[in-house]
Amino acid sequence: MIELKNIQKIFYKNSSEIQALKNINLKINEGDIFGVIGFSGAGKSTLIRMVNYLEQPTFGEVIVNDQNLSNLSPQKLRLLRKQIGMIFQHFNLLESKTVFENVSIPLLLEGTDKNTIYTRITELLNFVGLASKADAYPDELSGGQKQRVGIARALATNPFILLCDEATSALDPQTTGSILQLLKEINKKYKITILIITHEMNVIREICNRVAVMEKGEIIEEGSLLDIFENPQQQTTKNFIRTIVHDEIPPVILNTLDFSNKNKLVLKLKFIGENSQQALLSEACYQYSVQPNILFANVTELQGDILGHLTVELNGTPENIEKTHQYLLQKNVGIEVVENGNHNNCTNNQSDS
Amino acid sequence: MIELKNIQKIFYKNSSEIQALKNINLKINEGDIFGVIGFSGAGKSTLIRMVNYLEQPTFGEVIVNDQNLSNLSPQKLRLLRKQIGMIFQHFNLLESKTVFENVSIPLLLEGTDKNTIYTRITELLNFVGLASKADAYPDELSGGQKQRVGIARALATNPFILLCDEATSALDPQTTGSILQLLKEINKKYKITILIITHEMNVIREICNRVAVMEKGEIIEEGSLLDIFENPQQQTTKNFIRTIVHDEIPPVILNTLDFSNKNKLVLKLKFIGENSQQALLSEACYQYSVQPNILFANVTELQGDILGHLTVELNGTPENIEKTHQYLLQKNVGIEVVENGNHNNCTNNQSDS
Amino acid sequence: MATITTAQIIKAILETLQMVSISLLLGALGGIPLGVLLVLTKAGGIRKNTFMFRSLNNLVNIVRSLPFIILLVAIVPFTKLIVGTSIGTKAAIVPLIIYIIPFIARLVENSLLEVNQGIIEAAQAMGATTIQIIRYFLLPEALGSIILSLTTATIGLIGATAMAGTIGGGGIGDIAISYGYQRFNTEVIVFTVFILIIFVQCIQNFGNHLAQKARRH
Amino acid sequence: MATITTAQIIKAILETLQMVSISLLLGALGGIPLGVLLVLTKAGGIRKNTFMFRSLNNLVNIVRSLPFIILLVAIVPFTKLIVGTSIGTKAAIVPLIIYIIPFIARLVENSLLEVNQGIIEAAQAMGATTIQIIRYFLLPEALGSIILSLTTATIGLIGATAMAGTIGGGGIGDIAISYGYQRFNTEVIVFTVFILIIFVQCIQNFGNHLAQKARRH
Amino acid sequence: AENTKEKKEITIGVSPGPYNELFDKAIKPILEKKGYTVKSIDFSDLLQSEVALSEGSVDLNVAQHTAYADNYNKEKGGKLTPIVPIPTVPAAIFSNKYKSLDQVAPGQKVGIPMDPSNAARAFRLLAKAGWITLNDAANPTTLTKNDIKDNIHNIEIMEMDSAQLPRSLDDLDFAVIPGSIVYSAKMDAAKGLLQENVSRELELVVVVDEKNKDSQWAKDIVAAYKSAEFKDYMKENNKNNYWFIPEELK
Ligand SMILES: Nc1ncnc2c1ncn2[C@@H]1O[C@H](COP(=O)(O)OP(=O)(O)OP(=O)(O)O)[C@@H](O)[C@H]1O
Ligand SMILES: Nc1ncnc2c1ncn2[C@@H]1O[C@H](COP(=O)(O)OP(=O)(O)OP(=O)(O)O)[C@@H](O)[C@H]1O
Ligand code: MET
Ligand SMILES: [Mg+2]
Ligand SMILES: [Mg+2]
Repeated sequence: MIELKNIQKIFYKNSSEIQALKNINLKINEGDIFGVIGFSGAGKSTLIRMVNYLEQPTFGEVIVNDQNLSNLSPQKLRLLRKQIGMIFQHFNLLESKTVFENVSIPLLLEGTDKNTIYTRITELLNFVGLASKADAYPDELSGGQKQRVGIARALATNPFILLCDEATSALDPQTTGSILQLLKEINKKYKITILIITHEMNVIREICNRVAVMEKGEIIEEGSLLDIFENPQQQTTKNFIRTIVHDEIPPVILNTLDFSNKNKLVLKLKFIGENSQQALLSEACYQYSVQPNILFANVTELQGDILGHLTVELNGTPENIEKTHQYLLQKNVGIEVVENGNHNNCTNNQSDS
Repeated sequence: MIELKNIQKIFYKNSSEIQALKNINLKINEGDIFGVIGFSGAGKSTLIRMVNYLEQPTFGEVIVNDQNLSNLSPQKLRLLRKQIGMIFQHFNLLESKTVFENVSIPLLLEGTDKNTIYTRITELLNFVGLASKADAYPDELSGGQKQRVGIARALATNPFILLCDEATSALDPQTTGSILQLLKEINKKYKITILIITHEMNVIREICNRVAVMEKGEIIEEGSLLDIFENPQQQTTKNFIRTIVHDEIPPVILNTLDFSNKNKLVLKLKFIGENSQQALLSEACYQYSVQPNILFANVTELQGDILGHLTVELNGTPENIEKTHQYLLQKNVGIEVVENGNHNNCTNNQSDS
Repeated sequence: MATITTAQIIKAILETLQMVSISLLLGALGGIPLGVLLVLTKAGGIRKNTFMFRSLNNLVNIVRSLPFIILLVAIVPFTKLIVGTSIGTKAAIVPLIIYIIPFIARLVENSLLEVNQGIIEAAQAMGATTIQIIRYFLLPEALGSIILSLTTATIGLIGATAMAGTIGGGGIGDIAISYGYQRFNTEVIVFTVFILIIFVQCIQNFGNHLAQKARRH
Repeated sequence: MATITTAQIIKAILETLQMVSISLLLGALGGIPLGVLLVLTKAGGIRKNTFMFRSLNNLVNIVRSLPFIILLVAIVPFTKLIVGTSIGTKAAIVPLIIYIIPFIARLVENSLLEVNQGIIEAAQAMGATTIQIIRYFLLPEALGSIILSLTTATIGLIGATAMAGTIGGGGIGDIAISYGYQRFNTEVIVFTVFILIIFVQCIQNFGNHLAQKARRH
Repeated sequence: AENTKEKKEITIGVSPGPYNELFDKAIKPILEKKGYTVKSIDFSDLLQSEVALSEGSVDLNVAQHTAYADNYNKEKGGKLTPIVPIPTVPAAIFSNKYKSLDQVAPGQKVGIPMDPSNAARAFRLLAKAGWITLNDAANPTTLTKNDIKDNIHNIEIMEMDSAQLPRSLDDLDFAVIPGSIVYSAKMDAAKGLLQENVSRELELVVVVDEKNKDSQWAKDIVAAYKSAEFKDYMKENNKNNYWFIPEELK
């Protein structure tokens, strides 16, 4: 459906160059809801703008629907773009038109008749919760309301590819939730392909089936939602996931622990999928007379899959503790022993780009 | 420090009225980091713009630093504004100026000398991770980079009130984290008062000491961070908190439970503060020979306080289960019995405004 | 007013109205598209075309270089072709149009350049044709500014009609010059200037009002 | 070129340069502040002042209503006060300035109205004084557009200098009219128009270039 | 404006100045008595009036001398024909500062009309005053600054709009002002320091297109200027010899 091959993008400025994208290779299949995360300035917007050729690659090829965009005549490109909806990071609404008119523009361009437009736009505005603002102008809207106008506009023509550049960044979680729900529905119903740029891992978690992580113009990691959440390889990816999957014990708890006591052991357990729902921990403790104290816990649902992180302090004799440890290991529970100082605090990787 | 008294704001449009704020009363103390959350269109931006009088109330009084803004001469208002930094939801950067120039404008207005400006701006740009973009123009920046310019600009003059309208909405969690860290530091160091509008509960959680929740132009709930997180009163507040404190069992788990079995009981436990660090659950279970199965768990840190939610299935005889239940109650653990169907799924309250 | 009659004044007012309205209308019909073309074909425009831009830009410059009276003479054959004569009110309209087109084009060019680039991108992302981009995006977004530009052009036209007397075009400005200035009649000057001020005042206020409406919706 | 000499041409070029440059400079010094004032005092402006706005607006309208030649005569006492004489190149500059100020004011007004309202808010939130808002926010943000407006005004001035001949102001435009047009000398017309085209071409291209730089930084 | 026998409507190209007023006051009534109606079109620029005449949009004008018509015919290939000379107001040198031509001094500013026919007359008047000499080869009807051989008093000659001359007289030392402007500006013609000689080719004439010169209406206009009625009118209205009356009309 969408394929980026060896994409490079360089912005030239006077004498200097800014390499916004480096050697990007990416394939997005039909019906995917593909999420891209990355630090601010990583090149996400630049990447998404390649797909409808608003930005042309300095090097490399963009293939959409088996068509190489660089070979396309302007007219063909236009026809293709008509089938690609885009939600812009900065909304790009027409200040001179009402909400209703803004949303109806894509339909006007196609020559859709008035009645059809009216029905369709009314439905869309109702959906994004802006029916009462149909006659308002953009400068009378709140930030989130503007963003919702942008969303409605992108959906107006039932595109079969939808590009969302931070489409919900200005929205509260509930509104975000309902928008994502909608996207999921139209993705299922019409098999449309969705590319989502976001920095909110919750958005990724709720809707994406595949994820790519960008850093400094490169895709540093890519995979299915579960892959990425369960086994993040790169530090950046781990940091992103940590924002919603809290597997690190906060210092305030860590500081109360006594690591020198041989009768205590702190374990970080990771349960995935089915073993998350067995009473594994209590079975083990019961069996070896060890008393577990749950220090920290997080269970995350990933579109039907369960990912659990549990930090427990085992209290008992050193032998029994060891036996419990072994038992859990056998049961395929991911285990990490927490020792004094091994606690990696979420490093603030600050991007300078 | 900041007091809003009986504020009403009505936008008149042709014949119709839009009541953006209704009867707002709010007091923010010196040194507070005050968070305001609410749905898109709730009136948050309108509220924050009252504080520096960019928007004048239709009715009511705004008092900042013991000065009633409606009585202030334009010159006094200007002097006051100089001490109030503002980060705008839409950044409002000068397109014709570089990043460096944009950030230095507030200092230029005060007639600060070139060298001081250079030192201060360099420090700020380093801080927000934009040192390498000092000479770039806004249209060469990514969304998050623009936002960081806005942040640096608001901080340039060391204001003693800082107004942040969705100051981190375009930033990835790491960058957000480091910005919030900075705000916290300057809040401590200079006792500056910060008013933060956001829809990200994580921001509230990480930095605010007090929180107000807005809905349809009204403040529907207000309190300290812990109050709000532990005992949300309004449904809207609960929904917001639920976005980071996952205390609801996802349907995928709920569906596997057998509520008709008398030997099983599903409890939703809430641990607050110190009892979260005691092995209460295992003690109870051990004592009454009940086997706990942890179904879902979430522990949230609130600036040093721990709030734990644990959903467990207790397996044992009905009597023992009941005893365990009682024991936990005695230990001041918050308990809710989960029964078939009592599971309230996060309702998508969609705002139509 | 010793030397002019009421009938003369009324006739002159009608002539001015005729010259201004027709040349504004046709000048806008020519100037707006020309301004649009300049913006489209410019470096950074959505239909960048250096050759076309240079040609149009030079054409505009050349016409704008000509003092009105020279322009008037230079296009006499063209004027005769169009209106059958080279004198009178009708004949004055032709050079007025030619004079105002490049002026409007420049003002419109300036107005259009202020349109937010993001909106053009949105248009392109929707697959809009160039015509659609102009019709649905560029022009509506620049409307307030274009209205003010046309107001400025209209008042410029009133100034230019004063020179229409040269070829017997008549009009209030011509009365001011030939009956007031050339015949040393201060009363006539004051009176005609008064009429002109009222004209200009109405046009400017009307333009301001429309522009305000377009900007504030 | 039977009837004109090289010396005459050179003198005329210098006269045109002198008239255009001085009246542009002083016209901009008058017109830009006037345009700024119009925007500030307008309804919705940051220093809304209906009385002031109406007065300035009317003043601009009145001056713009006057045909150049009438303006020239009307301000003779003022001209004499300023330059000591009412004839010659210097004396022509005074009415040229008066003529161009309101024109520049209107164009600048239009340019400033396009400045994003959010930026003015940012300025106010910083506690900027009105002067600072103008200096650090309004003018820099509108710079590209203002440059194009001044370019348009400059070319308008060249057209107006052709009328400076009336009071012995001289200049290329005057040569084109009195030695070319009125003495039936096509060669002179072509030659002087050619010089004017080069003038206009240079000014427009220079203006475009500066504006492009200001817009694209 | 067809040349038909029944043509009873005459269109005159009007230029500001006394000639058209004389026509309106004295000739038009005579023509109207003969059953003509007279329409007029205003021109502020004589040259465009000529074009209109050639084109047939107007039938006649009364604002030029033979020299100007000849020059126009030569340059533009027109066929303008004078049919009768008419009373003419001579140009003269005026000054608000000086009482005599002798007070001329180097560097003084002398204003002259910038339109070619009046300019040529001005140069000849300046030569008559003895302030300049002209090149022998110069065509006396198309003189320009460049035809000056010797600027004896080193005066600065400023060409300007003729209607400006009375208005600028305070700033000028001397000015050559055409009679029509003297008339319009209501100046006292008697205050002229030196009048031009109205030579044959400087006498104002009624001009029509050649094809109309024998038409009945053209003959009637000539007749009107030569009529006794007009002679009486001139006697009434030429008290201080403001008008120069050509031989034919005496
Ligand atoms: N027109 C341009 N000229 C120069 N540099 C640019 C331009 N556009 C983008 N860049 C640079 O390219 C890099 C990538 O920008 P991009 O907008 O793709 O980032 P992003 O990942 O979308 O960030 P954000 O999350 O903040 O929106 C940034 O460093 C940015 O400064
Ligand atoms: N200038 C205006 N004219 C008319 N209505 C307005 C105007 N400004 C804001 N409103 C309306 O007032 C309400 C509150 O807007 P406000 O911008 O305060 O919302 P918000 O809480 O900041 O929302 P968001 O989170 O989406 O930014 C909205 O319904 C909005 O449409
Ligand atoms: N520490 C408690 C227990 O094990 C659980 C608190 S929830 C983190 O019972
Ligand atoms: Mg981006
Ligand atoms: Mg807001």
